[in-house]
Amino acid sequence: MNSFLQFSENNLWGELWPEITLALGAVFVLLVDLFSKNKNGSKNICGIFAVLFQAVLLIYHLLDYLLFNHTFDRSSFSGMLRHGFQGDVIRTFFLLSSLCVSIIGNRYLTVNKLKFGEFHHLTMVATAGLMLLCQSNNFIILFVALETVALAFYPLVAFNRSSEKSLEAGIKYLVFGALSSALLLLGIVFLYGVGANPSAWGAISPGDYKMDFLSFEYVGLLLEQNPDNLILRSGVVLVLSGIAFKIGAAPFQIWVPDVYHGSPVPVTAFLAVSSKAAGFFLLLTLVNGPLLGMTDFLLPLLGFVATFTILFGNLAACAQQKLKRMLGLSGVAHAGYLLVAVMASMHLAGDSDRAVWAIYFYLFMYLLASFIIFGVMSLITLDKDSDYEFQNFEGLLKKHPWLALCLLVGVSSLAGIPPFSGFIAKLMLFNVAFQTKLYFSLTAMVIGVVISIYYYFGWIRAICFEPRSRFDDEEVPQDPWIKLDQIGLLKLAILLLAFTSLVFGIWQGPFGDAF
Amino acid sequence: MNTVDILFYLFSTLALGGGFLMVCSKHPVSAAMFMIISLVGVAALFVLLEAFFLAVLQILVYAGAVMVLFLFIIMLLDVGPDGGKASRMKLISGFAGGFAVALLVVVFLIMIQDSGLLKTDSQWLPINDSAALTDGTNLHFSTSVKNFGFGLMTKYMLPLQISGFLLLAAMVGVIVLSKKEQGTKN
Amino acid sequence: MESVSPSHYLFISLLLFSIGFFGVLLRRNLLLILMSLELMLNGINLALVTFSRTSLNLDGSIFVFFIMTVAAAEVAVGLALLVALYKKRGSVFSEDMNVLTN
Amino acid sequence: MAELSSHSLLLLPLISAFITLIFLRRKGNIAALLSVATSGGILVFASSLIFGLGEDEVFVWSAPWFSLSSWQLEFGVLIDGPAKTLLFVVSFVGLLIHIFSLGYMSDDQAKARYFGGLSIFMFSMLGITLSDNLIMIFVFWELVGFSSYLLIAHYFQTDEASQASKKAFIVNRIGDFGFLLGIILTYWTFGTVNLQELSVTADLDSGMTSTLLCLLLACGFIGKSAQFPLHVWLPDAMAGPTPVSALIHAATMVAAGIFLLIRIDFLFTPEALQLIGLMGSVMGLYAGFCALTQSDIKKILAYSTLSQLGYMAAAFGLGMPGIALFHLMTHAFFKALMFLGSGSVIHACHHEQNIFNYGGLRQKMPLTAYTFLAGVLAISGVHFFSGYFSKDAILLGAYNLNSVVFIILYLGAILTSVYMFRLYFLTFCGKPRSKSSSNAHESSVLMTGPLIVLGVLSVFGGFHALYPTHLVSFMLPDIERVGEMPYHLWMNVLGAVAWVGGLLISWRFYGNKNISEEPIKERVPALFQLSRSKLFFDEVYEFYLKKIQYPFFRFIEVMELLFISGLMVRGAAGIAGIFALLGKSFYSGKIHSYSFWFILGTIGFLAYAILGGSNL
Amino acid sequence: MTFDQLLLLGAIIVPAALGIIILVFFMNDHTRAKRLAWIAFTFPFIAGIFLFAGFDPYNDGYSYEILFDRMGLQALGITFHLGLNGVSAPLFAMAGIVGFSAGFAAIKSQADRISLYLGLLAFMQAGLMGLFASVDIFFYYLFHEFALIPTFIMIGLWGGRDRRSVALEITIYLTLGALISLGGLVALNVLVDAPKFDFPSLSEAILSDGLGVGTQKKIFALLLFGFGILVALFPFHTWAPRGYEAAPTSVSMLHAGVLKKFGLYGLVQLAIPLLPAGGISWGPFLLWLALGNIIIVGAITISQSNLKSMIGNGSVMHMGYCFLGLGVCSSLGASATVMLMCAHGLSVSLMFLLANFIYKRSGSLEMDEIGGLAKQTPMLACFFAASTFATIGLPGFGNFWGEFAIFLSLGEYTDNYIILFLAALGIILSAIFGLRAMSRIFFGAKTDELLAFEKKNSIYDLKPFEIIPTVVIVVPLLFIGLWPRGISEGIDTSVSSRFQSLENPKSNFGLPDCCPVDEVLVNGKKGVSTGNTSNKENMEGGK
Repeated sequence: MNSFLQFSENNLWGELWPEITLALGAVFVLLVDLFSKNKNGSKNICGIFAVLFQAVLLIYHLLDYLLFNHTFDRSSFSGMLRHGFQGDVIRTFFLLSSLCVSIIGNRYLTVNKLKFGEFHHLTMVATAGLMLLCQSNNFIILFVALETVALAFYPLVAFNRSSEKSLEAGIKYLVFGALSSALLLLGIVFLYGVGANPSAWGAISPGDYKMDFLSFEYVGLLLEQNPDNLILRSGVVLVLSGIAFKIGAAPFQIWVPDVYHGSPVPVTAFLAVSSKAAGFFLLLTLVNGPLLGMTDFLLPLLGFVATFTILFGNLAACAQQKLKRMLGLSGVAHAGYLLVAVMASMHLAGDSDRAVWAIYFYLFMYLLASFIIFGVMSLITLDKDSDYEFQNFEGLLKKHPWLALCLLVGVSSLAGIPPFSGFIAKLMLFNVAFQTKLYFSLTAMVIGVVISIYYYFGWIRAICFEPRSRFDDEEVPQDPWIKLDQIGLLKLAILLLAFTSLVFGIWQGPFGDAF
Repeated sequence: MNTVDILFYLFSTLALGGGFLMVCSKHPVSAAMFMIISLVGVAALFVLLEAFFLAVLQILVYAGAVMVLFLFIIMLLDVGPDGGKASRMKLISGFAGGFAVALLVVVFLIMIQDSGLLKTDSQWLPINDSAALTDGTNLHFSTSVKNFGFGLMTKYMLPLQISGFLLLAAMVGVIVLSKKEQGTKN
Repeated sequence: MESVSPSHYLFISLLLFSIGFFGVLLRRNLLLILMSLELMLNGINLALVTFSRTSLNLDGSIFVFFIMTVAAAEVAVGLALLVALYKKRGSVFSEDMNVLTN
Repeated sequence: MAELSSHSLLLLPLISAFITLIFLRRKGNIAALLSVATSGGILVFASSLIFGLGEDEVFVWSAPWFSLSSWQLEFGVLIDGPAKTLLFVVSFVGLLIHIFSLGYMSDDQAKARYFGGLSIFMFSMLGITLSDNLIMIFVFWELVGFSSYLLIAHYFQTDEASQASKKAFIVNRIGDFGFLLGIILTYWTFGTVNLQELSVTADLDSGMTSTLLCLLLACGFIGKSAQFPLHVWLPDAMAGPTPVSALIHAATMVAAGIFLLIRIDFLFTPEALQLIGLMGSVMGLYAGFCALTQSDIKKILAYSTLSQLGYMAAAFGLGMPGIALFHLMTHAFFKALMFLGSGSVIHACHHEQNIFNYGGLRQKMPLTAYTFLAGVLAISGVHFFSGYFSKDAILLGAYNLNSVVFIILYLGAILTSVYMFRLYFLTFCGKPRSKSSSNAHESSVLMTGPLIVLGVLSVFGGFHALYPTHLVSFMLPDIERVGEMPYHLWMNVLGAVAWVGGLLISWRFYGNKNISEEPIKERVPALFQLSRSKLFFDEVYEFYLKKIQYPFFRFIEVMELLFISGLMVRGAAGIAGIFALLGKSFYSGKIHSYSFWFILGTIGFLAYAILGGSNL
Repeated sequence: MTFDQLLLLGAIIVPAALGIIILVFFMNDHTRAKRLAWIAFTFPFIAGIFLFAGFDPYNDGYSYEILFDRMGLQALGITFHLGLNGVSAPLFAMAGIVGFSAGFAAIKSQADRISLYLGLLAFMQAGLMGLFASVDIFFYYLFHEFALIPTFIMIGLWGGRDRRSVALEITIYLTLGALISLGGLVALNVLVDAPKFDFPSLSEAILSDGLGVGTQKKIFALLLFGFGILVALFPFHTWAPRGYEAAPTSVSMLHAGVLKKFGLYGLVQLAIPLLPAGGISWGPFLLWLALGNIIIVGAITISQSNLKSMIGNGSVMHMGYCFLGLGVCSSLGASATVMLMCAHGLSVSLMFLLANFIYKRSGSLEMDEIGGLAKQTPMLACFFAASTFATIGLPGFGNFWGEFAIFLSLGEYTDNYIILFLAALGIILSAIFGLRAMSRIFFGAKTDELLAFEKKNSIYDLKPFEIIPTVVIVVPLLFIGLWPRGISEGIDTSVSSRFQSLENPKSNFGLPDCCPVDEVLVNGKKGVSTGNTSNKENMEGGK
C-alpha cells in the first residue's frame, strides 16, 4: 500500500483550488437555478450569481498569486499537472474570459429567453477544463481536459436551440471536434506506443528513467532520442493537427467561420478567445517541452501552416459580408500570426520567455478586443436568427458615440492600429519573429496585416461614416440599436475593457519586465 | 499458424468487415447492426490481447449502450436510407474519399513498415499477474480488474474526477438540447 | 506465414481508423457519420490496448477507459443535437446542413 | 558711411513696400508719395554711395547670411565701376519714373498696389546691382521677375495682362533654370560664387571655366533681357502700365541681363563670347524687323528695346563690356524717355495705343512730342545725340572686330531708324485720326518734367566726359579702345547713311500723309505678315504648348492613371480581391467538403512526417 | 522638470488630453468643445515657438530632454524619451504653427458634428507634436500612427468627393507603408545591440559595432520604401493627390504639411546616418525615383483642373526635391531637405487653407469655373500669390533656400549633373502650374459660373478670422526666407554631427574592417543593380 500512499500524497488537490472552486461553483449554479423560486421575474438570479462568483474568484485568484503564492514550478498528481507563474497567468486569462462570457451571456440569454443555469454551468465547467488543460503535463489529463472542454462547448454552441443556425453550428462543431480529437488521440497513442516499449518499435529508449510514459518529460526525452522515428513523427504531427483544429490553423481552420457564425454571441467570443488561447498555451507547452527534440522537423511545417493560415484567413475574410464569419476568419489570421511567434519561441529554445510573453500579451490584447467587439455586438437587437452584418453598425457613432468609440477601440486593436494595444502585441510578435529570422513568415504577416486593414476598415467605415446612399427600392433596415436598457454591467464591462486596451497601448507596465 | 493467429484473423475480419459494411450499407439500421458486429470483433481482439476488462467494457458500453442509443434514435427519427439518387457528385466524392483514405492507409503502411515490425516476429511478453501493481510511476499490465481500480483511484484520480464533470457537462448539455421549452410559446 | 505480431494489431487498428474516416467522408447521414467517428475511436482503442499489452503497461488500458467514457458522452450529446436539429429541419442529412454558408 | 548707404539703399524700398502692403492698402495717395519719397531717398543714398567712394575705389562689404554644411552664403555688397553706373541709372531713372507715375496713375484704383510693386522692384533691382555673389544676384533676379510679374498683372481683369504676366514669369523661369544650373556649376567648379573671388580664380587658371558654364550663366541674361529664343515675353509684357514698361522693360530690369554679363565677364571663353555677340546682333536685326509693322506704340518700343539689348549683347560679345554698359546707360535714358513719352500720349488719348489712331499730336502736346523726337533721334543714332556715341561705338567695334556681326548690326541700325521715325510720324505728325487723339492735351507737369530731364539726357548723355568719372570709370578703357580704332570717318558716313536712309524711307511711306492703315500691308503683304507675326514665333510656341506639351502632359497623366493607379495599385487590389473570392468560396458550409479538408490535412501532415525533415 | 520640459511635454499631452475630453464629455456641446479646442491648438503653437526660440542651435545633442524609462517595453530598449535637436526643433515649431492654423480653420469651419472633428484633430495635433519631439524611435513611429488614424476617419466623415473609397484606399496604402517601415525599425531594434532604442543610442551602437553592408542595404530598403510610401515617393504617390483632394481642409493641411514629413524626418535622422552604406547604395536609385516625382508628377500637376488636386499633386512633386536632397546622402543635401521640409510644410498647408477660402467664395474648386476673383478679394489674392510664389520657390520664402541648396548638393557629384538638369526643370514646371492657377482663379474676367454663384452668395474678402491663420503661416515662411540662418544653424549642427560618418572620407561607414569601403562606393554608384543583387549577401553579415 506504499504505492497507494505515494500516489495519494502526490494528489495535491489544494493546488487546484481555482479549478475546483469553479467546478463547484458550476454545480452550485445549477442548484441555484433549480431552487430559485420565482422563475419568471428574477430569471437571471443565477446569472448574477455566476458573474459575481467568477468575479470574486478572479479577484481572489489575482490577489493570491500576486501577493501570497507566487511560487514557481510545482508539479502535482504524480507529475500530471504542472503549476507555475505562467499557469497562474493562464488561469487569470481564462477566468477573465469566462467572466466576460458570463456578462455577455446574461444579456444574450435575457434577449433570447434561454436558460441561465445551464449556460453558466457549462461555461464554468469549460473554463475549469481549460485551466486544467493548459496546466497538464500528461497526455491523459490533456485528453480528458480537452474533451471536457469540448463536451461543454458542443451544447454551448448549440445553446440557442430555437435557432437552426446554432444547432447546425453545434453539429458541425461536434463532428469536426470529434474528428480532430480522434486525430489527436491517434497521435497520443503513437507517442505512447513507442514510448512504452521503444525497442519494440525500432526506437531508442531514452534511458532507464522511471517515468510515466504519457508524461511530457518522458515524451520529450523520447523524441530527443528518436527524431527520425516515423511513428513518433506521425504521432507528433497528429497531435499538432488536433491542436491546429483548436486554434483554427490551416488546413484545420475550415470549420471556424461556420461555427462562429452559428453560435450565440457569447459563445462565439468564448470560442474565439478561450478555446483558441488554450490551443496556444498548449502548443507552447508542447513545443517548448516534449516536442523540443523535434524542433528542426517541426519548424518548416509550422512555417507553412502559419503562412497558409495568415493568407487564407485574411483573404477569405476580405470578401465576407457577415460579421461573425469575418471575425472568425480574422481570428484564423490572428492564429497565423501567433503561430509565427510560436515558431519564434521554438527558435529561442532555452530562452523562450520573450516569445512566450509576446504570445501571452497578444492573447490578452485579443481577449480585450474580442470581448469589446462581441460585447457591443450582443447589444444589437436583431430580427430572429438573422445575421450580423456591417450595415447593422451604420451610423453607430452618431447614435451611440460611447459604444461606437469602444467598438472602434476593439476593432482597431484587432487590426493592430497604433496606439491601441493590439499594435504593441503585433509589434512584439514582429520583434520576436525578426529576432529569430523568420523573414518569410514575417513577410506573410505584413501582407496579412495590410489585407486585414481592408475588412477591419470596412467595419470602422460602417461605424463612423454615415450610411451609404441606398437605391430607392432598397429597404432601409430597421434600427437594431434599440432596447439598450438594463445592461449596465455589460456597458461597464465594455468600457473597462476598452479603457484597459487603450492603456496597454501606451503603457505596458505589468508586462514590461516579462518581455 | 496457431489458434490465436486464426482467431486474430477471424476477429479482425469481423471488425474490419463489420466496419466496412457499416460504412457502405444503405440503411441506417443495418449500418448499426454491422457496427455492432465490428464492435464485437474489436472486443474479441481485446480478449486476444488479454485485456478482458476492456473487452467487457467494450461490449457493455458500446454494443450495449451506445449502439442501442443509436438504434433508438434511428427508430425515433425514422431515418430512411440515403437518398436513392446516386448523383455524380456523390460518386465523385465517394471515389475521392476512397482515394484519400487509400492514401492514408498507404501512409500508415509506410509508417509501420519503417518501424520494421511487419516482417519480423516480435515477442509477446508474458503477463505477470502477480507482480506489483506499480513500479512507482507506471502501472503494470494485468488481466485483473484490481489493477484498473488501483490506477483509477490513485494515479488517475484527477482524470477520473474530470471525467465525472465531463459526464455532468454532457448531461447538462443533453438536457439543454432536449428539455422541453416551457417559457416560450410557439 | 509468421505468427501475429503487435504490428498486425496496429495495422488492423489503423485500418479501422481509416474505415471510420472513410465513413465520415462518404456518408451523408449524420447518424452514420457519428457512428463512423465511433469506429475511428475504436480503432484507436485497439491500438492503445495493443501498445499497452506489448509494453505490459496498464496506463494505456486506463486511457482506453477514459476514451470510452468520452466517446459515449460525445455520442449522447451528438444524438441529442441531431434530434433537436431533426425537429427543426426534418432531416439528418449533411447536405441539408446548409444554413451556415457565405 | 558707404556701408550705411548700401544698407539703406536696400532697406528703404523694402520697408516702403512692407508699409504699403500692410498699412496703406486703401490709401493710395499716401502710398504713392511714400514710394516717390523712397525713390528720392534712394537717389540720395545712391549718390552718396557713388560719390563717397573714390573714382576707382571698389567698395566691398559682406556678412554671413547663412551656411549649410560646407556651403557658406554671404550677404555681400560689391560696388565697382559697372555697379556705380547701373546704380546711378536705376536710381535716377527710377526716381523720374516714380514721379511720372504720380501723374500717370493718378486716377488708378489700385495705386497702393502699383507703388508697392514699384518699391519691391526698386529693392530687387538695387539688390542685383549691389550683390557681390551669383547666388544673391539670383535671389534678386527672381525677385525682379516677381515684381515684374506683379506690375504686368496690374490690370489683372484683362485676360491680356493675366496671360502676359504669366508668360513673362514662366519664360523668365526658363532662363533662370539655365542660370541656376550655371551658378551650381560655377560653385562646384570654382568652390565659390563670390564675384571677386571668382575673378581672381578665373584669372589664375583660365582653363577652369568652360563654354557650357558661360552659356548656362548667359541663360539668365537671355531670359531677363528677352533675347532669342526667350524674347517672346517682352512685347506681351507691355500689358502693364506704361511707366512700368519704361522702368522695368526698357530702362533697368532687362538691362540687368547685360549687367550680369558684364559682372561675370572674366568667366567667358572666346567661343561663348562669339556666340553671344552673334546672337545679340541677330536679335538686333530681328527685333527691328518685327518692330517695322507693329501698330501698338508700346510694342514698337518693346521691340526696339529688344533690338537695343541685342546691340548691347553684341558689344559684350565683341569683348567691349564697357561699351555695352555705355549703351545700356544711354539706352536707359532715351528708352525711358520714349516710353514715358508714349505713356504721356496714351494717357492723353485715354489709353488708346494704336498708332494709326493717333496723329497730329505735336500740336496738342508739344512738350511730349519734342522730347519724344529727341529720343527718336538718339536711338536712331543721329550724330551727337546720345545714341550716336554708344551705338556707333558698337558698330565701329564690330566693323573692326567681326564683319558678320557688323553687317547684321548695320542692317538693324537702318531698320531702327525706319521704325522709329515711322512711329514718330504716325503719332505726332499729320492729322488726328481718331476722336481720342483729337481730344488729347498736354499732360501735367508731373509727367512732362521727367520727360524734359530725360530729353536733355538723351541729347547730351552721349558725352561721357560730361559725367563724373565715378559713373563712367568702367567704360573709359573700352571707349578709349574704340576711340583708337581705325575707320572713324567711314563709320560716321555709314551711320549717317543709316539714319538718313531710315528717315527717308519712313517719310516715303508714312510722312505727312493721312493714312489709316499700314501701307506695306498692301504693297508687300508677305513681308508684312512675316514682320507682323514676328516670324511666327508666337505661333510656334503656341503650337508647342497646345499641340505638344499639353497633349504630352495629358498623356503622362493617362499613363499614370493606367499603369500606376490602375495596374499597380488597383491591379494589386484586384488580384487580392480575386484571391479573396477564391478563399471565400472554400467556406461553403458543406460538411463533406470540410471533412475533405481534414483528410487532406491529415495526409499532408503525415506525408510531411514521412518525407519531410531530415529525411529529405 | 523645468519649465521648458513641461512645455515640451505639454505640447503633446494638452491636445491629446483635450481631445479625449472633447470626445468624451463634450460630444454634443459644441461651444465648450470649441473653447477647449482653442487651448488644444494654441498651446502647442506657443510651446513650439517658445521652445524653438530658446533652442541652442550649437548643441548637437538634444535639448529639453525628458526620459521615462519604464513604459513597459524597456526590454526592447523602448523608453519614453522626448527632446529636440536642431532638426526636430524647427519641425516641431512648424507643426505647432500649422496645427494652430489648421485648428483655427477647423474651429471656424461650419463642419457637421464639429466636436468630433475638433477632438480628432486635437489628437492628430498631439501626434504631430509628439512625432517630432520623440527621441525614441518607437514613440516616433507610434506618434505618427497616432496622428495618422484620425486622418482616415476625418476624410471618411468630412471629406469631399469619393470620400469613402478614398479613405479606404489611403488607409490600406499608408498602412502598408507604415508596416514596411515598421519592419525596418524592428530590424534595427533587433539587429543593433543598443541599450536604448533611440536616435543617439542607436548611432553610438552602430558606430561601435557596425552593421554589414548587406544588412544595411536591406534595412535601408525597408525604411526607404516604407517611408517612401508615406511620403508619396514615385511610384507610390497615387494616394496622395486623391487623398488631399477628398480630405477636409484642416486634415489636408496637417497631413500634407506636417505628417508627411514623418518619412523624410526618419530618413534624415535615422536611415541615412545609421545606415550609410545602405544610403549610398540606394541613393542613386532614390534620385531617379525622386525625378519621377518631379518630372512626371509635375507634368500631371500641370494637367489638373481641380485646384485641390493640383495642390495635392504639387505637394507630391515637391516631395521629390526632398528625396533628391536625401538621395545624394550628403549633409548639405540633408540639411537642405530639412529646410525645405519646414518651408514646404508651411507653404502647402497655406495653399490648402487658401483653397478652402477660395471654395467658400466661389463654390467650386474647378479652376475653369473660377476667374477674376482678385477684384473682390484682393487680400485673398495677395496671400494666394504669396503661397504660390513660395511653392514655386521664389526667394524671400523659405522654399527657395531648400530647393536651391538641394540643387547645390546635387552638383556635388559630377555623375549627378544629368539629374540636376532634369530636377531643375521642376522649377519651370512648378512655375507653370502655380501661375496658371493664380491667373485662372484671380485674374481675367469672371466666369459665368462665378457670376451665377455671386448672385446667390456675396463674395467678400478675407475676414479677420481668416486672416489670422493665414498670417500665422505666412510670417514664418517669410522668416525662413529672409533669415534662413534662424533655422539653418541648428539644422546644420545636428545634421553635420549625424552625417559625420558619411562626410568623413576615412570613415568606414560603420562597416567591419573586412569590407572595403571602395567597393561600397563603387557599388553604390551603380545604384539599381546593387539593390537587387544585395539579396544574395548574407543578411547577418555584420552581426
